[in-house]
Amino acid sequence: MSQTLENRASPDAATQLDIFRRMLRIERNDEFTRTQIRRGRITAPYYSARGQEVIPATLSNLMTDDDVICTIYRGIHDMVAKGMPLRPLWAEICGRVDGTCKGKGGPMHLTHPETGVMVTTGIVGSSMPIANGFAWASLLDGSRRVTVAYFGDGASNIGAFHEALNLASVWKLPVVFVCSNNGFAEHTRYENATSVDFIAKRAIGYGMPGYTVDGNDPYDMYAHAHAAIERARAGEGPTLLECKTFRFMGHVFGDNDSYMTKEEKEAALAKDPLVLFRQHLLETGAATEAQLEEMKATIEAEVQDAIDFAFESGYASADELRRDVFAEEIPA
Amino acid sequence: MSQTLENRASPDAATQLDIFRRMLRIERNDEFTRTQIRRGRITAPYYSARGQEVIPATLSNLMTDDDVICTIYRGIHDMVAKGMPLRPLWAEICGRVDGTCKGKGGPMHLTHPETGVMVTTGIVGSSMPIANGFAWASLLDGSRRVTVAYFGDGASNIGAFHEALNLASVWKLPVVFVCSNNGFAEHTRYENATSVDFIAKRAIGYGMPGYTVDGNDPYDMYAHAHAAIERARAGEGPTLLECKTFRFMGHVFGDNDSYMTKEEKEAALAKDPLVLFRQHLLETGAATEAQLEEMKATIEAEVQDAIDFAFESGYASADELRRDVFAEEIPA
Amino acid sequence: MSTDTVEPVAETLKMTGQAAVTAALFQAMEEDPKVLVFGEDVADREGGGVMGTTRGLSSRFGDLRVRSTPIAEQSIVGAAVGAAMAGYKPVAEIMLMNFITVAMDMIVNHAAKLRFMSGGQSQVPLVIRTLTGAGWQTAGQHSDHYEGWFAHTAGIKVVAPATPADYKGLLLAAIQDPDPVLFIENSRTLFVPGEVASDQGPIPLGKARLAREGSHISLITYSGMVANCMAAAVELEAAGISAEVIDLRTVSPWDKDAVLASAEKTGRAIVVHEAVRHFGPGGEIAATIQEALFRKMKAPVRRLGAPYSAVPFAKPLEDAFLVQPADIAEAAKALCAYE
Amino acid sequence: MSTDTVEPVAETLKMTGQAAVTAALFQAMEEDPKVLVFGEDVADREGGGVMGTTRGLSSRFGDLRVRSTPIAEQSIVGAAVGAAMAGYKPVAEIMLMNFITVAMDMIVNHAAKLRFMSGGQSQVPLVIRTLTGAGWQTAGQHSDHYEGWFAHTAGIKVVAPATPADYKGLLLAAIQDPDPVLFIENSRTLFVPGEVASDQGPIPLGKARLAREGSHISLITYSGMVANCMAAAVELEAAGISAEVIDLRTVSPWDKDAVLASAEKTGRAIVVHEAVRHFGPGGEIAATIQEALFRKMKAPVRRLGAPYSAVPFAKPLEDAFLVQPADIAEAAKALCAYE
Ligand SMILES: Cc1ncc(C[n+]2csc(CCOP(=O)(O)OP(=O)(O)O)c2C)c(N)n1
Ligand SMILES: Cc1ncc(C[n+]2csc(CCOP(=O)(O)OP(=O)(O)O)c2C)c(N)n1
Ligand SMILES: [Mg+2]
Ligand SMILES: [Mg+2]
Repeated sequence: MSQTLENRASPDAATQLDIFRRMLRIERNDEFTRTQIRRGRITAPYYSARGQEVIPATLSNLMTDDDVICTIYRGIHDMVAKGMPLRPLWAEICGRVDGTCKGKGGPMHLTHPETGVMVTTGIVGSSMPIANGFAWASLLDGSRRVTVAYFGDGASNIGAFHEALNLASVWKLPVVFVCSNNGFAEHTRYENATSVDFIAKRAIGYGMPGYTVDGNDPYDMYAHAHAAIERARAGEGPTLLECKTFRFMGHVFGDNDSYMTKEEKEAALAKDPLVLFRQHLLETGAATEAQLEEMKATIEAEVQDAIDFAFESGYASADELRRDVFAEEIPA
Repeated sequence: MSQTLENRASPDAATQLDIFRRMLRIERNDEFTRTQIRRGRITAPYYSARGQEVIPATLSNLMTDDDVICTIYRGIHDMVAKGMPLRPLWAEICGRVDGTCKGKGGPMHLTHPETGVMVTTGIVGSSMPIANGFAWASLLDGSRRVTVAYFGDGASNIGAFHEALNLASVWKLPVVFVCSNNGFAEHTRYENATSVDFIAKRAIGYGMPGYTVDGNDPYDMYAHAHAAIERARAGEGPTLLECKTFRFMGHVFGDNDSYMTKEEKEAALAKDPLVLFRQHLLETGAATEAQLEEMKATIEAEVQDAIDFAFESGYASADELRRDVFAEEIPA
Repeated sequence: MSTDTVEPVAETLKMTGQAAVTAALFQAMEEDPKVLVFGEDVADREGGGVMGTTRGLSSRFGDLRVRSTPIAEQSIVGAAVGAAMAGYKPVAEIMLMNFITVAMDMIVNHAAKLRFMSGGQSQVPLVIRTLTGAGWQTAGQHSDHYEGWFAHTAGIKVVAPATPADYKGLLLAAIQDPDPVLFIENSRTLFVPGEVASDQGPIPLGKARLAREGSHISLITYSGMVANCMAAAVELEAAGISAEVIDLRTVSPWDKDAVLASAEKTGRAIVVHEAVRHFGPGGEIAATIQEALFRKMKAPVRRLGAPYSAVPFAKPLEDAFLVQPADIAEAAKALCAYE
Repeated sequence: MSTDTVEPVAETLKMTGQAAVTAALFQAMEEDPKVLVFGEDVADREGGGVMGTTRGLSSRFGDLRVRSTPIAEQSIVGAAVGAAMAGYKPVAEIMLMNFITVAMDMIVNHAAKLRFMSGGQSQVPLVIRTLTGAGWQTAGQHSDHYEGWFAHTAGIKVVAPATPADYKGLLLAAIQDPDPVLFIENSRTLFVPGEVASDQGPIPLGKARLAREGSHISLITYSGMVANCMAAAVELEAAGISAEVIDLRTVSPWDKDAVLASAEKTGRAIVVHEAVRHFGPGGEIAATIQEALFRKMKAPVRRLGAPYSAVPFAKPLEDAFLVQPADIAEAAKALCAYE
């Protein structure tokens, strides 16, 4: 908890709808992905972020294409929220030549500079030190570009977290450190690996603002994301956001959940942020049932189109192993 | 500052004298070392701890030979305080075969298990994760052995610090993290590298007690060292002590001090803890001038004897390069 | 060099490399109360490891000897170094080899050097178990074979088994060893079943295994590439070429006697590893062979390894990245036809 | 391979390698506003580096382009990776090579791989300057030559100059290079003065330097060992042996053409480096020579490097650890007398 935000910005109806649309795109995309895996059409490990949609949906609403994100293996929701087009995203997940990375990076290493998806790392903690570099570049450019570093609760125990937050604070870098605290790191429960009750408290040790946020509540997320991004844009330095959430699908596709109780899982599922926010939009009149159904149909068509595109795409040739190692091709 | 200690233990007269004797041994040994370097008899880099004597002198008074220290390149004061015999210490500094490490480790890597000097590292931050291993072993042994990890203010910004403090707290390890905050890391001033006003505040992020201590005041040091060591012995877990002090001789022998002001250096020298504590002992009647002079003479004789011993010792043969790499000698 | 240890003596059990690793850990912890096991998710509360390799250990040996850790590899290896110096035999798990990159200081500057720097006063008998290898489409940061770095680091042994029996026997030996050992499990072999003697004990480090006898060419390899060399040998046999396959088992120190004897016998040698060929561990072996057997070899010593690139994601690229049996067979045929 | 670049054309200046590095940094920052310099103590407020190598830069180019950092190597390289991807050309300093062990993830998993993993969308044109080498009695954790690790890592170039002119020219080229470069300064050469053309520009990476022409044997080397090979060559000359000395300058990618041409000409080769011999970079070079010049060499290719141990502290041990000119001369004589 550590700190309480004073001036809470609130999303207007249009913003709410935008956030919901991003959430729904994430959720539909995730569902379709898992279906493809179940059908044996995708073989790589998949780290679903089902349940964590609110976090990047809200942050991305507040970012432009120029703003940069550095994310992690569990990061496809961050990219979808940021606006990465689904065709090259799917092609990459399927390892195809039309993928963002020609199939060389795959789902753990997607990059798409046009939408500011600059780094996806499979190494716990490593999104943060690199984010600082982009943020330093903003200072050098004199731009107002903001960098968001996504990471998990488990990552808050690794050295890179500490070094990155300290440097960002000393250098007053325009970066937002977004910890998706889903209560588990692989199979390890938060409190069995983390020595502090709220990760946001660690911000005290770096002289920066730190907030524990309900990461499943678009209002709470919006208020804090808004404050953190505005602070960065204004050149006032970094913020640590600890966003409490839950991974509905466990660590990796096929996870057996043996390390958690049935009750806690059911309790979390019962508070599905997508369901709750949808209900809220309908109840407040921000959207109609028909509108949301149409939104869903549009998104599903878009995802299906991306899947079709991906599976029609071919594979890069083995020559690609000699390309992109360096700017200059490696001779055969 | 972060926390204030409730029950402050106070050193009795005998304890004060013991602490002073350790300080004086450190200071005399340091002075003699610098003289040998000036005469060209020692060529390796030397990291004097002149001015920081109170910290290990006090802690060592509260430790036994069984208790373990993991220290750093600026660590000879820690070893002298801990009771490492001076003959093998000097022989090692001079690279001789009668050194603790046969001349293979040198001043940055002294080891002397008999007095609990288990690790001396030249890598900033690395004393801490290793200290945890000794502390874990204490739990496994069921012993009450305490491990002290020494490090500097600069080291509190590196990843190893973070990982080690988190693990020690989660595992409730009997370890005391002793940060000698001398205001500088090489030539970098504390506040230009460290994002928090008091390093002790970082303890909040690890759910452990953290105290900012006047590391030049034997009373303040004693109270906090006592509390931290007792806590560890009682199996209650780790403590972070930030001990404020000053390096009189700069970073390394020959340092030109260009990065600090004359005033701040003179102000620090004027409060030489050795002079002040000596005065205090005389004023309170804990010791007489004659007693302290005799103590000094005895120590100087001991240091001189160690120097003579060291320079009479020979060098190990090149065959030693094949020994101690593994338990089994490497064939020629 | 011993001949293949899995002679069908007495009783044998069919088990995977993973089961063999689990069995070795049980046996070592049972026999020596100083043996500790720790790493991310290894305790039963966390499911006994993401792959289940350490399942059952914490229930049997208690939470103090078998511990799950935070994600903090530097702290994991650091704790192993300290505990080892304090008289224990920690077996630390670094989930995947690429994650070792955040713990290099502890391994290289500390574990590998403390005995030497202390003039023999300290010993650091730890084992680091780690898993790696391309083939699972885990791409650039989850599949690298960096054993060459550690082979080049004085003071740490590097073990890389290829069969279930070796997984068990070499791990038992690594745990008993008085010095630090890096124990590399390979993703393509760990789940392949094989015969293991029911009483399989330690297999000495530093001794190669004659995986297949042959007379025309020596294939010198280890870890996941043993299987590819064996497959190549079958293909070569059909072409009338008799290939000998030497499984090094231990990369460092490697069994120079066995390799030189085989190369001298056949007069032709190819060193095969999964690691990138460029400045890879094969250089040491090839350079040593040519030096020791100058003018005795019938053809130059060849090296096969991965191309100079990161591990790619797409399956066809991953396949092209890995040395395939056909690549080995082709190289062997060319050497046999040399001059 | 170019011949020695320091031809006494036009004007030359006498300067140390260190001064040459400083000059290169000034020139690069002047020419390209995207060049950044940072690391521990590098700004003038902190004295312009513990050795003074970056002195004057922050005063000239400002505190935003030239920054001192906390002691946090992972964060230093991480910031370099991000800034490089954002279009800058960061030159990060890791004070000593052993400290690179805490930044390996950022270098190996990120800097070296991001271009590839992104399918060419990202580029990471950073330079990491670091210093190492035995000789100053800084013992086991301050003197190691780990260039072999990085040569084995696809996606990063490794440069290791030996002369002041090369310190300048290769650093300029490294900064201009579109890919990550590790630039290794050596403690025994950095403070030795030599001639540098007043207008010394970039020297191409990957091209060796013919440091001395000879006809009987090729000594292939780089960094601090160039001087030892040159000294050995003088000793050999007295014994009637004409040694050619090839300074690789760039360890990876290395100048295979130059090395093979020299080895073919002389028929004898020794690869000499300061790094530990066991699984060291010399293996790649020796293995390549024997493969390419099979039956053309008059003697086996030898490799000289440090023994399999940590760097020792005591001066006599440190001397024994380092390959000395006499060791090289002895090995060369033995090869010339071979058979
Ligand atoms: C340095 C490193 N260590 C271990 C791993 C293996 N690993 C991958 S994800 C993960 C758990 C991370 O947990 P958290 O940070 O909470 O993120 P989440 O997966 O819950 O989103 C681990 C241990 C890794 N990728 N990198
Ligand atoms: C990982 C690492 N980075 C850099 C260095 C170089 N170095 C040696 S001492 C030092 C300063 C450390 O400062 P501090 O922790 O405050 O300790 P002090 O020297 O003041 O006692 C640095 C940067 C090192 N030894 N290890
Ligand atoms: Mg998590
Ligand atoms: Mg300091």
